[in-house]
Amino acid sequence: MSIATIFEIVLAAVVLGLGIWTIVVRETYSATVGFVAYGLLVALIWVRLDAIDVALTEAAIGGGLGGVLLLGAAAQLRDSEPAVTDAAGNAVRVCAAILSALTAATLAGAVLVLPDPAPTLAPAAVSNAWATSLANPVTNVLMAFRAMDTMLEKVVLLLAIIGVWSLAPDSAWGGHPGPRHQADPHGVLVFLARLLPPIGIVVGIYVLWTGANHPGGAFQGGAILAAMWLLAIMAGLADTPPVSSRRLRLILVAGPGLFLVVGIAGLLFGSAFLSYPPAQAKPLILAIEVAMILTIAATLGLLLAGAPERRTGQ
Amino acid sequence: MSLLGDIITIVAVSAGAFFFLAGTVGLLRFPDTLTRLHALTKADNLGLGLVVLGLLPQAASLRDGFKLVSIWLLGLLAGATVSQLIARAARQGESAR
Amino acid sequence: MALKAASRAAWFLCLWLVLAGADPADIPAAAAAIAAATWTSLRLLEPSTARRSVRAIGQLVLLFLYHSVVAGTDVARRALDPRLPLRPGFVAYPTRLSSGIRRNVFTTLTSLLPGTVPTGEENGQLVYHCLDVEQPVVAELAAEEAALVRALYND
Amino acid sequence: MSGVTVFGLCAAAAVGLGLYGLITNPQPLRKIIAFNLLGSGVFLLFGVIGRRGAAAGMGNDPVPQALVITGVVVAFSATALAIALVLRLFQTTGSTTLSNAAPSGTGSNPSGD
Repeated sequence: MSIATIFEIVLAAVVLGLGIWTIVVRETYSATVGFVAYGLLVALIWVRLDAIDVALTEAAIGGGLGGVLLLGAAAQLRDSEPAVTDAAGNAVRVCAAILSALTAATLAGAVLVLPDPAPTLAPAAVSNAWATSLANPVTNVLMAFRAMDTMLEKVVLLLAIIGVWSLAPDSAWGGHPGPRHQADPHGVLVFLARLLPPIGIVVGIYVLWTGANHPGGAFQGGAILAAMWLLAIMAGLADTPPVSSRRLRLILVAGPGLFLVVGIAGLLFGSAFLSYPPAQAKPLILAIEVAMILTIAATLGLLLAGAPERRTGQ
Repeated sequence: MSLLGDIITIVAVSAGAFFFLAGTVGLLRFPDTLTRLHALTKADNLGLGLVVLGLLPQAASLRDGFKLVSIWLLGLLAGATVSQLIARAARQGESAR
Repeated sequence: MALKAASRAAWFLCLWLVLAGADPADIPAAAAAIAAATWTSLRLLEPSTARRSVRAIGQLVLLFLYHSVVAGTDVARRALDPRLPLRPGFVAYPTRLSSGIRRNVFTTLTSLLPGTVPTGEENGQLVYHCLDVEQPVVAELAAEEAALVRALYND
Repeated sequence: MSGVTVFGLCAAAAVGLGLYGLITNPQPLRKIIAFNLLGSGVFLLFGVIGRRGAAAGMGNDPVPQALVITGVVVAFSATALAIALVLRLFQTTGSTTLSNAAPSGTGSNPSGD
């Protein structure tokens, strides 16, 4: 047994242990902390699986922003905890345990009898890379070969933000999402929020730019930019824009909008919906990615801020 | 040259791992939040610094070396500021009790 | 002001070069990143007017590295000692640095000093939590403050 | 047994754990966490299958990778929406349970606006 395999077994065991902890621990807050640690270690598993693009996404969005979201909610709901008494009965527990064990066993069996050699689309993705002149095959799949998925996913982001906003009480509609944060102006949080965002902006734009040829892209870069924005908001140095702001709405639809325009142009002048002419593929994809990173950063940040709570001008 | 580099790597990374281990022992043994913070910030920053120092001889280029050093600097900044935030919350929690 | 902006932009250019390397094809992205970062940086953090001394900054860095090693060794020794030699407590340190960024820089630096963690301010004094209150903490903090003032805030 | 298989089994167990938590935990927030655990197990299965399909100089098949990246973002949006719903429920009724007794019991325990 090699050292690598021992490391992998230990990693898998720790991840599973954290998974069990998040399910069985009594306090919801502890469960969320466990889930954040779980997400970061799962990112390590993705590194071991040689999927660096996914590892970056998982660490930034799954572990990082998702963790902030869950921790914030758990902190707000902390007081409601003792009121909950209607835990599942023993019969339900036993049935759920049997069902879950069966599901897990079936999946484990499926993993063990996967065909050898495994089917793969990697050669097809690599041999068609000339069509876009991007060297990162994952970006090629995201932006060209399965561009439809990526475009629809932007629409899902939009729908989610509309859903969150529509939960606002009538009196707050059109106002700023989330509470106005106020921190000690001489405190350390404000200090960090003054120092870090410029560095994060350089790193975020670099991650977007390098995504053409190396692991990275609009999702990972957008998550970094969103995190910097949120840091400034939490330190009280910036405020969320009111949801009635036209500029904000323009940014939110920029990504999917440009994607759609390019797609329809492909339908009219090219061979199919979302087909890029190979000569212009790279600049077109870059333009879409720039629009997308703005949309992604704004949407992720606003999803974390939550529903509008305050009227404009209050 | 490469032998010297490898020796530096082995010594420094082992020392870094030792400080991480000591920091974790402190995290488990120290009595309260504030003393545990000492264990984490001090020992882990030194541990990370030593690991970075140990990896420098293995860096393929000067740029990779700078990347490693900037990881250490960002880690320092994060550790030093977040530890102060936790410490303030812990002290206020203590005096409120 | 323009000089300050240029010096900040130079820092971000260095960061970009470390991340991406020097490639002419990167120029549009690098320009966008540096412009956005410089603008944000000037908005968030006003340029300081104090004189800086390169030599004193070098001394501060060396002092900092030395303290990091001492601090890490000190904590490791205490953590691994079976008797767990701790005498924790709070120490107030009256600083002459002005409130705000300068104090923040100071507390961030001193959070790496052996045996101290800054825990905020009370009545204008910085409150430090110490692993061992019998160590000469206040004297060490004063030495660190003097080094910081010589390096960055000599006005 | 190779490392890839170990992660495959880990992913299968995560799906089972998530399913169990989703059914048995009464609090909506815990259900959301359990659902995310389930989802991350499914994503990991994709990753394991993509790793086995490593070819053409790539360590992992890019197609499942791209699908998982899309999936992670969609899961995040769904989580954000679900959490917003739970918080709104808590604000209006003062309770975070979805039990049958909630509609009649809410009047006695209003703490939100």
